Amino acid sequence: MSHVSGTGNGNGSGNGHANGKPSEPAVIRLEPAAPPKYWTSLADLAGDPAVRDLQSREFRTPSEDPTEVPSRRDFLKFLGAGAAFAAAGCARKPVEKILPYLKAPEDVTPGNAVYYATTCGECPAACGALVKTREGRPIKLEGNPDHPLTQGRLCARGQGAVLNLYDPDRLKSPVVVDRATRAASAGTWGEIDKKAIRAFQQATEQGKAVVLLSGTITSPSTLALTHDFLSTFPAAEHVVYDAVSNDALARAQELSYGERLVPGYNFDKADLIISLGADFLATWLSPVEFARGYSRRRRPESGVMNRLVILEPSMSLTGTNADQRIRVRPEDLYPVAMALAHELLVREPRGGMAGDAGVVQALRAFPADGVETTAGLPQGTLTALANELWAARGRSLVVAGPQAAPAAHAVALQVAVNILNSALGNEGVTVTAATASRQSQGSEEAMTRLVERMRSGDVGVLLVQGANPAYTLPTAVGFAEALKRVPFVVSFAERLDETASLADVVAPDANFLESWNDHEPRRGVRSLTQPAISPLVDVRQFQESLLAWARYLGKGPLGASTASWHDWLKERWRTEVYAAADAAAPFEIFWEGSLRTGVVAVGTPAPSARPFRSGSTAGLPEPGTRADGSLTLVLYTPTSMYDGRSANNAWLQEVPDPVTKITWDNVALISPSRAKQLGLTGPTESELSSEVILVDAGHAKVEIPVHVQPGLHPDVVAIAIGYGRSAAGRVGNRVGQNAFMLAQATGGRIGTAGISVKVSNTGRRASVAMTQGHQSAENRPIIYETTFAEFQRDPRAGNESHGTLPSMWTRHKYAGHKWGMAIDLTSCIGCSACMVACRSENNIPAVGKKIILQGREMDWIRIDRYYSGDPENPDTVHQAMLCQHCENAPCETVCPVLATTHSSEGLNVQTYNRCVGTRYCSNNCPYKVRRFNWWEYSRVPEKSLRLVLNPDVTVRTRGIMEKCTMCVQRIRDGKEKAKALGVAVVDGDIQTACMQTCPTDAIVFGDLNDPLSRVAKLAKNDRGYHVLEELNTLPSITYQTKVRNREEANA
Amino acid sequence: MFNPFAKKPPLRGVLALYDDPDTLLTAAAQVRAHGFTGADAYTPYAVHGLSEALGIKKSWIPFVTLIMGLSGAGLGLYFQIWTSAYDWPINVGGKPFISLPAFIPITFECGVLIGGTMTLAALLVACGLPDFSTPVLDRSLTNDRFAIFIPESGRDWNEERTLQFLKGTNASELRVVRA
Amino acid sequence: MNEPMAVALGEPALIDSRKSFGDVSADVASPIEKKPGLLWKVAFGITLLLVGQFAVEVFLQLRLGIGVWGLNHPVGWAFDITNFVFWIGIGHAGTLISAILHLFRQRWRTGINRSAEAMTIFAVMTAGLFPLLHLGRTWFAYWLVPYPNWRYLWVNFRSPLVWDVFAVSTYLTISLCFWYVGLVPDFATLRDRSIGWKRGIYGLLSLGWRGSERHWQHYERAYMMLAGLSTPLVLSVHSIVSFDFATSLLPGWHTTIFPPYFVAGAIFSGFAMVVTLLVILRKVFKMEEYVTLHHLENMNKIILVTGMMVGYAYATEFFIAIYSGSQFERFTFFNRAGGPYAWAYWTMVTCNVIVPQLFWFKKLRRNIALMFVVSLLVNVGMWFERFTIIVTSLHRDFLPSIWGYYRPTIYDWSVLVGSFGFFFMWFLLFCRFFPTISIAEVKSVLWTAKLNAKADPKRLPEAEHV
Amino acid sequence: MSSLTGSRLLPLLVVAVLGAGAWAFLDSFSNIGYAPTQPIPFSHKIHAGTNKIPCLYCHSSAERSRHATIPAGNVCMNCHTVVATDKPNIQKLTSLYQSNQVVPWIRVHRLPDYVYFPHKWHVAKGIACQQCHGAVETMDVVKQVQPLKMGWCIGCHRQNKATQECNACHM
Repeated sequence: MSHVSGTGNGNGSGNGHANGKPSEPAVIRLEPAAPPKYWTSLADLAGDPAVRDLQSREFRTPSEDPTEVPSRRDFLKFLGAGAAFAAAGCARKPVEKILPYLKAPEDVTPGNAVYYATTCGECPAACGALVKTREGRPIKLEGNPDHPLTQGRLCARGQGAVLNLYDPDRLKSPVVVDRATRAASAGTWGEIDKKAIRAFQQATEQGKAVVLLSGTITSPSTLALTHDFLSTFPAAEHVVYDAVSNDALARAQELSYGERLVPGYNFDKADLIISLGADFLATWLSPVEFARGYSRRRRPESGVMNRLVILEPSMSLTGTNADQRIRVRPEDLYPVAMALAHELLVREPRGGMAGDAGVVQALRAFPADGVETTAGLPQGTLTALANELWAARGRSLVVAGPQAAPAAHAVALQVAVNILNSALGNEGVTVTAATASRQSQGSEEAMTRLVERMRSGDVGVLLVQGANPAYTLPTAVGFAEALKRVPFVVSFAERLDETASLADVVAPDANFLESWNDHEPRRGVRSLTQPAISPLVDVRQFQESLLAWARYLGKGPLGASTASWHDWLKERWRTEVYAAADAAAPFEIFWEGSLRTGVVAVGTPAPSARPFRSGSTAGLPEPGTRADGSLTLVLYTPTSMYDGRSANNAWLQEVPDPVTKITWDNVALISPSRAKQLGLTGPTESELSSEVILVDAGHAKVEIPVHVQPGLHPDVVAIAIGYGRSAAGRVGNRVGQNAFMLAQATGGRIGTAGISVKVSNTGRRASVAMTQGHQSAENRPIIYETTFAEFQRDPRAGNESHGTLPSMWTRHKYAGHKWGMAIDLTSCIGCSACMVACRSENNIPAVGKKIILQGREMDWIRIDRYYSGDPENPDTVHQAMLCQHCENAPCETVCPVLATTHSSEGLNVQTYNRCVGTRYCSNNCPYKVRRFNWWEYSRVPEKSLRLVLNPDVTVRTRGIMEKCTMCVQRIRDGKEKAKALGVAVVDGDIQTACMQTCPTDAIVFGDLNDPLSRVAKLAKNDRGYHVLEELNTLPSITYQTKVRNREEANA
Repeated sequence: MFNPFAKKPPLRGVLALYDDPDTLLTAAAQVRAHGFTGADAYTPYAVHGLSEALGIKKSWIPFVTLIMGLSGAGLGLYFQIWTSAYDWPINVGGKPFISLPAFIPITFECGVLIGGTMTLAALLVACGLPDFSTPVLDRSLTNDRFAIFIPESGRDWNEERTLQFLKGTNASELRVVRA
Repeated sequence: MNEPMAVALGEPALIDSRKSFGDVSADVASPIEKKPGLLWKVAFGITLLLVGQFAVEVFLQLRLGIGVWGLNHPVGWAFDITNFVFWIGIGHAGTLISAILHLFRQRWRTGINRSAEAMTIFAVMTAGLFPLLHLGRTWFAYWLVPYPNWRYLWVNFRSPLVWDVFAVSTYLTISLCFWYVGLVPDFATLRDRSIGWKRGIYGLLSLGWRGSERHWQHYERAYMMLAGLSTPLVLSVHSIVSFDFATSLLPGWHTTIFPPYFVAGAIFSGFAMVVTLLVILRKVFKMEEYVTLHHLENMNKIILVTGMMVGYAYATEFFIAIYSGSQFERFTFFNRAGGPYAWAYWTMVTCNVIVPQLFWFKKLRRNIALMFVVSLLVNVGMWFERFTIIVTSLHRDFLPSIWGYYRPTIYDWSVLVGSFGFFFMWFLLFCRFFPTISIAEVKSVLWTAKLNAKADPKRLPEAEHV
Repeated sequence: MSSLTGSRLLPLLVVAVLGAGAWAFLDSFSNIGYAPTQPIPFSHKIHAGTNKIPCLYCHSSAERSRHATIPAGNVCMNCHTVVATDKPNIQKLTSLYQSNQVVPWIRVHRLPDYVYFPHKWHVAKGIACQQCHGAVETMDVVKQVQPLKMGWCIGCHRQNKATQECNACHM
């Protein structure tokens, strides 16, 4: 099973506890007191016979030594090692302190978790995170509750990021690549450094440029360091390039307001949100922050509820949550935005901007009725929207996806959005430059320019960090060809990825969990990254490499520095953040405090509205003509894969796409009507395979299986990027097709939408691992929904719950706690963060495509997605479905061996070691939330993957049933903590993994017996109901009816 | 302990063989009328009316079945209640610890199981089986012939007279058994 | 003497009265005493092959996991439990013939009860494999038995699977007792016909049975008692098997008519299997004079009746599904008849309801070839009945989000085929080494025949000869 | 009658042999009496018995964590930098410590991996270490004296009215 990951060492009848063999960390502890280099490494130790002996003993199989039963025994050794490891940590040079989080225990006690505050490094959104470590191993990432933007939440990718640390396909040492043969061989740091220095000197001598090509760097200190480093060279440049780019947005801001930036968006201040193809709940800029802001203003009980209108060609996760969804071709997004402005400023001039002649002139060509006709929208749609916007002026927000429109419209669309926000007075309120985002700085123009320079032989050394242009740039740009003209290329990739394999040397960067760093995702928010573990492999942090090279070169601002990167970072904080933070305490105290909290708020100027520059409307494109019904391609960013950076992460590959519910693949989405026309069916409930179609964009083509996706514009073919990697690793290689190839490169801009394509059936079929085949809830008592207006009239609207049903038996008493959960369908956006959090917390194996095709996915919590209404543009409901912990649990009654029983605290508990695997419980579970171990998933050849296991959760062996435990180990921890302090458990002290990470607070866990708890109140509230209530299983999970903010119940 | 191979007290008496069950039945009635006690018959199948003819008492096995069946059921029910509600009460699916309706099937099965196996045991005990020591009087007795055996009994046993009597019952063959 | 009663009821003589008691012994013992024929050897070889591949399947399955089967997330049971219920059902006809017909003094049972009982035991043995094999951790199957253990843990007596453990083991035990009690006098007959080591073995098996009337007296009563216990037992066993489904809450399973419906189905399929076996047996071992057309016709009548009972149950299920107003029930049944598994449903209806209607006609009831085909079809239909109940209810239950589809793998087929091999292997061994017809009991009806013949010599030509 | 006596004894013998076999089979799982030879013959008798070092001095996590833990090397060296430094085993220990190696102790008491056993709550309840580990202070070589089986746990839990929830130990 090549795709299996994240599992443990189950053995025999028992379930190998998730203890993790003491591989790398335990070994590091044995390092001589004065290691030769900054990071200790395995390679250095390989020659040590004592270590070899220890390793061989540690990994001995039980059969070799009858006196020793492996897992537990090794665990104890590891436990003993834990304390020593901490000591060894202090013995490292330079001596650093790694400080635990404020509320965590003072030091490492084997068996007790230690949390460190850090920043998620999965994407440039840089959400605040806590790393949970056990015995020195990071085992889980959680949101940092003190972080002002994300407030303790993480997305699915953030939850999955911890697995990347243990990825066995990471480079284990620096690598030297022979560019002629592309053969890679392991090198030493000395070798790499020597080569690099020589290349730097040569470039300087030849007058060629040294260029750093990076993804967005949110770290001010790193940026300062790179600036200092590059200033060593006479000709140097830092090019920032993001595969998922907001370049058009930044460019439009520059045009409209004078400064190139990505503003901060305050979704929590908007009553009306109009999104033109921006998937802000899933992938755009800072999805956790946005989802949180969006959901905070979406509480029907509070009396205010925002309204989300989306106009989009494809069906995004945000689109599935929209109160009103309007399908628009990508080419029509810009005219539609302009038409809205036309309604506000020209047809019926409203507000100050109506007097701006330049703007009005630009808008003239876009009357609403005309645009409605060309875009195929019902007459009056845009007028009504504009009126709504005007009514919500100053409380609304218009956003547009920078990649949703064709390249030719990308900037223009953003300018139109700027007009709208300025005209409505949103500028300075819901759109603020004062708290501008640093999360996306890439420039497509700079990137294409760089390729030109490379081609011309102008570039002497290219350093590539945090970007993979050989994979993400469309072939037409010719990056790989141009790269051949660069004499020396250094890649800092942590794996031999598509770009790294074209480089001369790879100096692998450390994982963020092994790194020091700082981040400023939004102006005024400074967070820290601190290592939670020393590097598992022989890697060197990118910044450390720059410092080392600068030292060798002996020139420039860094030439004389002897500081380590940590020193450098700390010094920056002393001079920059400490000064700005205006702290009373001495710096050391401030620094330690910052490490504990992980984040520091620095003052920002008060937000103010920037004046709109009317000149920016000059040269905006003219409106188009009505489309002829030909197919147009949209490349969208998928929720779990993003730009493909973590393609080798099995957890993320296994998360079903929240909209299509397809795992381990990207597919070509087409609308039902178009599918009918083309005679395609796509995968179905009983046939998990689909027709392979050829999508031909002229300059490139892909063959890809098709999926019929309700809600798509009939003219659109949508394909996810981020798949089809060739050098991601054993998990991620050849999963899906690389859709980046289909992107267009025109005029310095990468176009990902509105690409004209032809589609033909190849006649072949391919399997599609889809986890939900049936799309409709069939009007069953599963989903109840209403509208906000109805809800205000009657809070019970739509809720067909009946309360208590008669029973033959008297109910058991639950005297102490009675754990329960409430899930709000109005808040649940389907982002799937809970699924990955659950997987990480509970050692749930990723089983791979083949096994998912067998219908055997293992998630304890899944998101059921149901469509209703018009199949061409349906309403969507996301419903988190997990074990309902029924008081009258049907599963318990039928288990012959008492393996699943009810606890005195109302939990439906599963005793794995008692289970014989009849599967009767699963058959009798009306919610079908139980998961069976059909194969031995815990047998993982890659030992490093065992390190990610949570030692508090039994690793399940083959042949037994498992399911949601409501994180019984967390309940236990919470109760033990309270007991140790001699206090009662307080509501909110215990959070399940899913609740902990839910960006929208849709999941609330707590004690139903505590009348003051949130969950007890929600369970009794008017929107509360139980799924399949008529079965009288009395679930402990209460769902809240879905409230949509619109006129009719089923528009 | 019961030993099927242990030697039994010797078999002594007179054996009369018959070729058909009709003659046997008539003879049996005569044997009884003549006052022979302890006479037995050997037949290849259960000949109806023979016991009555010979005056053999009705079998007590049905009582064993009844009593054992009822105790089996009672024990089964008691065992279920004890384990589910007293020894280790566990909340299963919100059902009461004593879920009587759910206990009925096993109660019944226990009754049948104990009743049935004890019936077999009772049969073996009643017939003294297994018994490999009693000689086979004649191989044809499990095939196609029938016999009446009058055991030697008491002081007033007269072998000659018995043989004489049996000859009068149309026996096809007479044997004196000294086993 | 009430034996001639049967004559008064117009029942044809069950056996040719010209047969002597000795003939009966010799005829029945002949397959045992002769060397096996080629046909037997070939058949036995085939069953060994099937069992062999079954053993390989079991080995691989235990080594790799239940994942080798095609089961998936909504469909947790399919071929495994289908086979279980099918074989348990097959077993029921044997008990019914031996016990219930005995109680009702249906004397025509004597020719067929032995092989029917043997079929019961082998079918229950085959069925008993599946509760073990279907477990994810077969090696812990003993945990289903409430024995005192160092975990202090008992079992869940509320679970129908524990009921199954008790029901199936009781059923097997009592059937064995009943069968063995019936065999004891026949073993004595065989003992007295044989010499050497064979005599020793049959002697041991016969427990030293001498045919004493004092023993016969107890024997008859004990036999009656066992029959009396077996009758409710056989009804309870299939009721309990049906509780596996009926006490769950799955639409399509949660049905109060399941116990009688399952019992009727079991008898139906069991009789079909008896017909299948006897048609072969009487031909191969030349037992036509003992297993007469009259026997077969009677069984075909029962097949007709139970087939219609089953058909009635199908109709009732549909009616209730519609009438109940439960959307889940309604959907499940419409899904059965029109969903992705409609082919299985209509196979079931055709084989179980339509095909047996042929037996309305006496000519067809007495046509050996036809009844053989029908009995095979009925077995196919009854297998599909269980498949339909299990799989179509599971694959689309309450939440549409997890609806799925089940496809058997080669391992599933291997188990199905292997179970037939296993069953027939035992049955062939039985034919070879055990008296396939109850010698003692046939002699008792032979006497009846002789009495009849004496009373009314005219009837003799009417005796059946085939 | 010798044959009769024989016939009485034989079945009894069979039952006895079977029973003993079954007992031996079941008992073989319990590991009572397991006393492996340790790489360094550490004597609890000397440390905990003669010198009366409290258990929790070395097994300090037992109060704070689920694990009692084997003491780290530096705990040994707290004393053995000065105590008994002339003994060969202590010299072995010291040399191991100085070369940054740990003593590969062999585990004596083991619970299956699916059992959660928190030392801290048992210590907090005042349950003596000896109750489960035996009189370790009298042992030169540590030996398992209790079966450490579920029934044994449950017996004590029942006696002390402690929890009998499945998920108290299995999660």
